[in-house]
Parts: sequence; structure tokens; C-alpha cells
Amino acid sequence: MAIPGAGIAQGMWTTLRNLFTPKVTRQYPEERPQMPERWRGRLDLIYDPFGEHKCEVCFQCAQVCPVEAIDMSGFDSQGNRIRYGMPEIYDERKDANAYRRAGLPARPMRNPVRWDEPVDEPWLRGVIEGFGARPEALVAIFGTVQERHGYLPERALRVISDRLTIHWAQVFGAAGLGGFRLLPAEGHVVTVCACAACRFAGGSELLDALTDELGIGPGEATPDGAFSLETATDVGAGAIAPAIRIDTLVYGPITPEQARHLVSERRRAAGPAASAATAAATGARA
Amino acid sequence: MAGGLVRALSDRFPELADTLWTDEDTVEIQVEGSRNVEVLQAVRDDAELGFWWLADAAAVDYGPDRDDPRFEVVYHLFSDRHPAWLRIRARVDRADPRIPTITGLWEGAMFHEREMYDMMGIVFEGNRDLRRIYMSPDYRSFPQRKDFLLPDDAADSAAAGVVPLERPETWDLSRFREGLTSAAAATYPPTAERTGTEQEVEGGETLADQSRPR
Amino acid sequence: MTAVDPEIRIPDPIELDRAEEERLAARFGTAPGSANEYAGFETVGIPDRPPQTEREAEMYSLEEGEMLLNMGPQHPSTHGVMRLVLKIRGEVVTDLDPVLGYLHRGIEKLCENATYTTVLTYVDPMDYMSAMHNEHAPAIAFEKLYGIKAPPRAEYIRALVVELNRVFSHGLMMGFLALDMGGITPILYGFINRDDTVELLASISGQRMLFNFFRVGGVNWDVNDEFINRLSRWRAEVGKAIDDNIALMTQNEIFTQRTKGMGVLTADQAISLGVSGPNLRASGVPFDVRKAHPYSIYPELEFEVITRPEGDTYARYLQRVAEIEQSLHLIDQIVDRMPHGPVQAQVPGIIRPRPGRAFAAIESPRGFYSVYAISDGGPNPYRFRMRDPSFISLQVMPKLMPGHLIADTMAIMASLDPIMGGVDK
Amino acid sequence: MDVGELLLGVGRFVLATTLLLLLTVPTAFIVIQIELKVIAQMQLRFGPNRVGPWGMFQSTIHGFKVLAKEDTTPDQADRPTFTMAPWMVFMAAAMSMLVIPWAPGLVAVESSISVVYFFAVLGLSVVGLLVAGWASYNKYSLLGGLRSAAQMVSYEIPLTLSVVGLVILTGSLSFTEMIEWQRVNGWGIAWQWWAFPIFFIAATAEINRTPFDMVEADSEIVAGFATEYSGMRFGFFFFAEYVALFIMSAILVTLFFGGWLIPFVELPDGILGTVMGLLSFFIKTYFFVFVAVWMRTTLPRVRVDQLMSMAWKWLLPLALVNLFVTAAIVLIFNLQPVGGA
Repeated sequence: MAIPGAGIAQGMWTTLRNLFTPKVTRQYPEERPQMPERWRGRLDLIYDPFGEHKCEVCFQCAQVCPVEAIDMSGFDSQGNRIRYGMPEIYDERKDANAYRRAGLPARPMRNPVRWDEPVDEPWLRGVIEGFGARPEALVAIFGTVQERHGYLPERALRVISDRLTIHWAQVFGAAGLGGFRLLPAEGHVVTVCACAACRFAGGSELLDALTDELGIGPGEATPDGAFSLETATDVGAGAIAPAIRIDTLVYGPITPEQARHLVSERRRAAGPAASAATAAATGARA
Repeated sequence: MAGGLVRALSDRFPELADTLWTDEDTVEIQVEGSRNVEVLQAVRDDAELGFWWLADAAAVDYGPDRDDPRFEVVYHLFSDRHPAWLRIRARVDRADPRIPTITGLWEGAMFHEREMYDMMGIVFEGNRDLRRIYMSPDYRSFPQRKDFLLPDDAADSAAAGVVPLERPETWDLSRFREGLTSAAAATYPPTAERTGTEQEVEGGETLADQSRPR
Repeated sequence: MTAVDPEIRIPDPIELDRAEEERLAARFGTAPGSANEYAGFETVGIPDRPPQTEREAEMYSLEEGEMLLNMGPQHPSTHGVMRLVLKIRGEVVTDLDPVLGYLHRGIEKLCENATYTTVLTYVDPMDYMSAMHNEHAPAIAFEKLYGIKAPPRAEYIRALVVELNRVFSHGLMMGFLALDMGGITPILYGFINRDDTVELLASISGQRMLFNFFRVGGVNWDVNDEFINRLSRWRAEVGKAIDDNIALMTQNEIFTQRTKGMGVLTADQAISLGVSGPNLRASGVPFDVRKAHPYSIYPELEFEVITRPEGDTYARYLQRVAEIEQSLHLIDQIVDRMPHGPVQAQVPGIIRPRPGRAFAAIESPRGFYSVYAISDGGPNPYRFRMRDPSFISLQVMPKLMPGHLIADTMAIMASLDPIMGGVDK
Repeated sequence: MDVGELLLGVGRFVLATTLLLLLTVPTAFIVIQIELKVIAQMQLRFGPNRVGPWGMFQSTIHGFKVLAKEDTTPDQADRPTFTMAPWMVFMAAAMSMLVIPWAPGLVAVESSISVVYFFAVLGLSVVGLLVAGWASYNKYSLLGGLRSAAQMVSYEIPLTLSVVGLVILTGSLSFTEMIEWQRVNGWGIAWQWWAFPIFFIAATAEINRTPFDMVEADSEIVAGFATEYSGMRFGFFFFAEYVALFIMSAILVTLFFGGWLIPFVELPDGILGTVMGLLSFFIKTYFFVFVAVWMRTTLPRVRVDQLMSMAWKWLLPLALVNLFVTAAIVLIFNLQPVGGA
């Protein structure tokens, strides 16, 4: 440092010089940046040549997203509005944990065995080999597994993914689409939204209708365990009030008749025995 | 490539010679967890080996579904005399995961060990700051163990329910209370000599000495 | 409508307020608003539980005249979300405790559940100032595990983008250092340089910040005309912003007064504490992974390992400036020698290496960045361990700080250049 | 003194104070606008350019935004003092505007001791800052308040002492008479060029501008005394700071650069002279505002101990030496004050 203050003077000169040099800021809306041709900063849904979305609302992307950032809704093949997003994910997995951290008593996990269900791995590998370990046989393998276990356990899906060299998100998505069960067969959980919006829009009528249909009150389960009825304020579908959620799918806005239809549809799928039991319970109640 | 190192190691530790393993740029030995300080100090201070730089210290959980459930604390060391990394795998019992600390050799192992404690639940005996580092202090699980279920509720997993480590019987508060006078505030600005503050604060006994396993 | 579970009881807000008031009263001895309301003021910040370790007991026991000061997690200059608990006597820091974990995302655990290919996307946001380096180490480790080599052209492109990344990372560090000392301009000049550089990198990788450019066995894309054009323009202009910063800082008397002799880290201390990279070299230890354990194409390139004897904040600053020069020199060489050929080796979609272990280390702008990957033969790594240099560098703080002023705390921390994304993983 | 004269005096005072209080707000807006724009341009940015033509209403919008924000008080704060502190700081700045000579004949209060009044009132703001720091119940605020007390009290002394040389030369304590003296004898900078740097540095420190903005060092103690303030109370601090910058520049111009004088031009009497004087005064004053902004762009902050040692080890001895040398010269050469009593 030769002269005291020389460094400061140098800095002052630099800033003064820059006062008169051209500025580098881009004035965004007027001045568009030239994006590199390889730019992949924008997400877009792809359209087919007829102008339709190619997205089929299969939720595969939402299920595999590690940060759970994807929230999507759409219509299933019967025109029901379905949704998969934060409330569904959090209600399923995280809610109890949040309660526990807050020092509050938490309800038990609904299906604690789901992630840790043991599967008969040698048998499963045998099944896969029996189909020649071909990816085309995926649905057939699912069918065999469901026949044995009653549903598709998570570990079985992992093994299938591992053996068939298909990414597990794809396996999971295929299992979710094809009418297979991802939960043990016992118990659909029907949740009626009790948020203010839904109650205004007729949520209590929904609840009454479902109580009548199932023969149980909120917080109870049918004797055969095929259905349980709950209310919750976190169905999280304020825009589609009134809403109900059956397992992980949210339906809304729906009328009491539609709700009855949804439940009876599932009862049919569960088999004659279950529906007979429910009917017996309903009759006893009546 | 690392022939000289292999020879030097098998000379130095003949009892470990059958655990030697090499690949293109690494030489590996396996030791029992209780011997880690001895072996690390030997390879650090040995004139021929001279592994002066602790590159990494990590824990690996060979989980309950393995035939030999165990933890391993893996040290990677660097020496400018050998063109290979030295990897020392120290075996830790999975049921009672305890191992001596190496903060007496490298103070920088402190954060490594805190992370291993936080993530795996391995207790480093003699480490004077074995707290959780990433998770909150009241967290009751060790998230990087293999029996910790990722998509599931942490509190439901098998690694849950561990009581945080509190061992007040090991503290001797009077020791640092004496040394901790207002010396730190006495002179300003600090000189180059004063930056070795731990010598002064601890009253002549260096931090490294204290944290050496007793 | 009834609640789902009668056991769940959410306390009334008013009740919570009252409980909070009682807690405060118990803590401070008196109800708020009374005459002695400042009693206990200096102890705010001591945890509500018994200390868990000896060090914690030492840190959180106050002498007469000492006060705890929580710097962060929301503070203008803590480089992301870190909390420093300072024990101060007046303005002099007598002890310090870094509290981490506010940005912890469990990346190691995530990576253990991802395939080898997708791991490279997870590691990007670790040390977000040098995402290319974050990808480099896992790529090398997985190639060792899988037993393949990237083609020479891929290695050259890797070295090129990595050195470009180093230039803007060091350039920004100059700005952050000045910002933490109250100079508001260098950070903007640093960002001019950074914006130019990340757009250059975006033209080859498609992203500005988290590039996701490396692949196991090569890189995602070859260089194209656009990149080459931008690179030559960038090379001509890169000096200006950095020179402006040097003019603003290096000779400035206020800057030198505040950095020379501050936070002196001796060579022995630095080695013992695991400090690496420019911080270690500024303490006089010539340890650079590119020379000490050459990887990629660095054995073929010519560069020096610069060291400085002082080990103070100013030396750490000058070290960065000198390393920018070295990186530009390396970039020139790489561009001159770039071979032709493919940029990606043949690898399947899901990689299943044989069971084994691999260790790979690189020199990131913050120092020694290493990856230890274990394969059990499956599609996911059995264990994926990353050693982030800024995480280890942070434990220098309690050693360097005592005796310095609060103002120096920020300057010294900025000179260590920790990035919280990497620290908290 | 009859009643009519008294009423006239009171009326004049009320009018003048009202006008000056009203003037503080646009002054603060203009200074903030200069700061926003100049710093941006020096940093190779455009700065505000959306609100109004060339973005010139940006600072005004900031002011209204501050007015519209919620005004919170911490639970543990000492409410009366917490509420009073911004008012004290702002009034200190506004009251010191009373004695600034804007143009020939245009001064709110013509006082024979306006120099003393000015430094006394401006020093009051330290009380407000200290109170704000204490009352907030926040450690950062406390540190900021203590820093402000130490810094401003230390720098009062060299600041005031560096002016005493001029007072000896001119033989007057009135700003108007000092300007009159400078009209005859040349600007103060020519006579007291060694006192100018002392005054400049001390003034920068006194109004907490970079590189001496220890009091609200954002990278160290968040916002110092203002950490817990929000809404218009924070706005008062903010305004006071920028008004103080303007006032310091004005006084610097008055003392060393001839106030409203224009070199080699004799101002005509009447309204034309007033306008020319006002223009000259504002151009000079805003030049020094620009210099302060320029310094803020360029320089990092000094450390608190360096700041104090600079005040006590360098500026104070230099100011004292200046005082003695000036007095000796006046005695030896028997210089007669011109305009003074």
C-alpha cells in the first residue's frame, strides 16, 4: 500500500466509471432473454395431434415425485372427478406423525402392514419366471399375486420391478390403473369432508345418506370390516364441495345419490358375502 | 499400483494382513471397532505410511436382513507418499453400537461422528460433543439405519424409540469453569498466537487430550 | 358432525396463550411488563432441556456479563439457513455453537432409494453453488463400481464445465465476503459474472442452476455451436466483473484492515480440523485433489497449486482470486485439446453393478468433496455417502471465533465460504 | 416589545416550522430516490424505472407502503418509550432544519447562536436511538442502541471542534453571518481546507452513513435499533436518516462551500436573487448527498473498534491542532472578522 487512501480511490473510481457504462439488467417483459436451444426449464403437458392432452391422469408422476410436489386432478373413465395431491398424501402417511410431533395422541396407522408385508419371494420369483420374466406379462403376474395375497403388497411390486427391469413407478402406476388392489381387501375407508365449505354445500346430507347406506355412524366400521365411515376436515377439496374420499380418491362435488352409488359399487366388487353381511347389519339397525 | 502400501501395511499389521483388499486406487483393511484409534494413530504417525489427512469418516449399516448384521465405521485416509486411498473399516456391534472416538487424532472428526450418531445411532465414547447435528434434539430415531422405513412414519419404524443420549455423569463442569475466565475478552484484536484458544480456555490441557478415549 | 377420533384434542388458542404466558413468567421470574422485565434477558436462547453433552453444558453456561445471541436461522448474512449461537461479552464473541439441520433433506437416504442414474439428479442441490462438482464425484464413483470409463471427450467436457463452475463460485464468494462486511456492490458484480456463466452452462446442459448434466459413463450432451459461440464471448468478457471486484476490494484500506490478521487458521489446526480446498491452501498446505490424487484429465493439464502462508481472512480471499486465474488457464487448455469422439459410454437404463465399494474424491470450489458408494448388486446403491467440504469446514468456527468481534464473525464465516445446501445435505 | 410584534413573531415561527416539517417528507423522498437510482446505476443496474416517469415516484410509493403497513409492538417492549423513540429521532432532524440558511433572507429562525443550536439539537437524535434500542426487548436492538450511543457521542466532539476554527475566523456563531463572511473573504474550504476532511468524516459517522453505519449494520445486527420496528414508526427512522443526510450536506455546504453563494457572481436583490441562491444551495447540497451515496456504493463497513479508535486517536487530535493553529494565526496576523459582532 503505497499511498494511504489509494485503494479507496481506486474503488471510488471503479464505481464512478460504472455509473456511465452500459447497464446489464434485462428489462424482462419487454426484453425477452434468448433461451438456449437445449433449455429444459419449462414443464408442459404434451398434446396429441387432435389437441387433446396426452396425460391420462394416471398419477404415476405424482406418486413417484420425491418431494411430493405434484398435485393433479382429472376425470376417471366414469366421469368422476378424481384427485391426487398433498391432502391425500399427507392424510395417508404423514398425519399421524404430525400429531405425534405436536405431542398429541395420534390415531394408529390405517394399514401398518402395508409397507412391510412379507411376501413369499421364492414363490413370486417362480411366478415371474413362469411367465418368462417378460414385461408384457406384468398384468398376468399382478393377477396371480392378487389371487394369492388378496392385494398387491408393496414388496411384491418391488420384486416384480426388480426382476422385470421396469422402474417401480411404472409398476406401481400399472397396478393402480388396472383395477388391482394396493391395500388389503378389508376395509374401504369412506371419509366425508367436514370442512365449512362442504357443510354449507350439503355435507351433512351426504353423511346421512352414507350412514343410511352403510348402516354405521361416523367413527364406526361395518361388522364385516368392509367399510368404515369417518369425517375429517382435511379432505382438502374446498373447491369441489361437498366431497367424500374413499381410500385415497376424492370425489366431488357429489350428490347423496352418487355417494350411495359409489359405495354400493365397491360393495359389489367386494363380493356377495360382504354385501350380504352389510345388508344384514343394515336390516338389524332398521 | 499400491504394492508398496500393501507391503508396508502387512509389515506393520501382520494380524490384519488377511483382511487386506485392494482395487485400482484403494487399499482396505478391516479392524475391530475397539482398535480403531490404535490403528489410525499408527498409520498417521508411521513415517513410512504417513496418512496425515482424514478424508472421510462414514458409517454403513449392514442391516438386520443381512447374515451378519453390523455397523461399520469407514475411515478414508490420504497420504502423499502413496498413490492410493487407505480405507479402514471398523466393525461395530449392531446391538450395542459403541466405538472409541478419534477426535483425539483429528479434531475434524467431530462433525463426522456427530453425523454418524445422528443418522445411525453409533455412540462414540469419549467424544465430548455427541449431539444430534441434523435432526432436532428431541428426535427419537436414527434415519439412516436400514430398518428405518423411508416412505413410512418414522415413529413406526423399527429404529424408533431411542432415548437421546444424556450422560451427565461424564461431565466435570468445574474443570472448564476455572479456565473460562474473561481471558477471551481481554485483548483485542487477537494475535496469531491467541487463535489457539482451546489451549487457554481448557487450562493447559488441549481439547484433543480431553477427547481422547479414557 | 363428530370428530374422527375423540382422543385428538386440539388446545384452544386462548389456552395456548395463557400457557405461553405462564412459561415466560416461569422463565423470566416475573410477569412481562413488570419492573424487572429485563431479568433473564441474556439467557434467552438456552435450550429448555438439560444439556446433552459436556460441550453443550459449557456453551450454554453463562458467566457474569455474558449474553447469548442467536444469529439465524433468519438473519441477513448467514448464507442460507444456519443458526449460530454466539456467546458474547459486549461485542466480543467468547464462544460459538453452530446449529445445523435447518436445510436437511436426507439426500443420502433418498439416494439409497434411487437408481444409480437418478442419484445424479438428487445430488445437484447439495452444494448449489457448484452443482457440476456435486455430480462429478458420484459419476466417477459409479463408473468405478460399474467398471466402465467415460470416453475422453466426455472427460474433457466434464473438466470444462467443472472449471467454469469453479470460476463463478469463487467470483460469488468475493461478493458474499464483501456483502458480509457491508460492501453492497461486489455481490452484484459477482452475480453479473455468475449470470453469464450459468447461461453459458445452460446452453450446454439446459438448466441454469441444477444442471443434471453428468451421466454414469459420460455426459448428457456434446458441445454444440451455441455453446462454443457463447464460450468464446464469455472468455473475452469474464475478466471485467472480476477485475471490478478486485479493484473494489483487494487494495481497499477498509477491507484490508478488516481482513488481515483476522481468523488466522494455522496449518496444523487446519489439517486437524479437516479443512480443505482453498481454505486449507490459504493456510499454507499444498493439498489439491487434482494434483494429489489426479482424476479425470487433470494429469494431462498444466496448473499450479497455489498456497499462501498467512491463513487469515485476507489470504483466503486472495486464494480464491488466484484460483480463478488458474481455472481460466485450465479452461483455455481444455478448449485447445478437446478430442473428438463419443460423449457417452454404453450403459443400460438401470445399472446393476457387481457388489463392491468405490471411493471417489474431487476438488470442489469449497474443497475436498468425496463419495463413498457401496453396491449390493441391486439397482440402488446400498450406501451412498457424501463428504461435503463446507460441512467439515464449519467446525472451524468455534475454534477461530473467540476473541473476535461480532462483525468479524460474519467476515470470517464468509471467507470460509460454506454453502448450507451442502452442509445440511 | 408590543403584542403585535410578539404575535407576528409567533406566527412567523409557526409558519416556518410547519413549512419545514412539510419539507422533510419530499426531501427524504428525493434523497431516497437519488440513493436508489445512483446505487443501481453504479452497480450496472437500471434502478427503479416503473413507477412514474423514469421511476421517479418509487421512493414516494415506498413511503406510502410504509404508511400502510401494520405497526407492531413486541410483547415485551416498553411501550411508552418504544412509541416515543421514532418521534424523538425524527424531531431532532426536523428541528435542526430551522437554522439552515436556504437563500439570502430565507431562514426559518434567525439566531445569533445557530451553530450551537444546530449541533445541540442534532445530537438529540442519539437519545432516540438509544431509547429505541433499549425499549425493543431485542438483543440486536440493544447492541444497535449501544453502538449508536458510543459512535455518535464520540463523533460529536471532532465534528463540533472542526467547526470552531471557522467560528474563530468569522467571529460569529450564526450561519447567516458566516455566509456573509465567506462572501467577502472566499469560501471556508479555502481557509479551513484541513478541517474539511475532519468535518466530512465526522459528519458521515454522525449520521450513520456507510462506511460508518455500525448502528444498523445489516449483516451483523440485522437492523440495529430498528429491528423490532415496522410500519410508520420504522418510516420515521428511515425519514430521519435521510433528512439528516440532507441536513448534514446543507451544513457542510454552508460552512465550507459558501452556502447559497455563487462564485464570482453577486446575487441581485429581490426574488431573483433568492431563487438563484436557492438553486445554488440545492445544487451544492445534493452534490454532497451524491457523494455520500457514492461512498455507500463503494466502501465496506469499518469495524466498531476501528471506528472508535479513529475518532479518538486521529480526528480529535487533528481537530484540536486545527483549532490551536487557527487561533494562533488569527492572533498573529490580527485578522479581523468582517461580518461578525
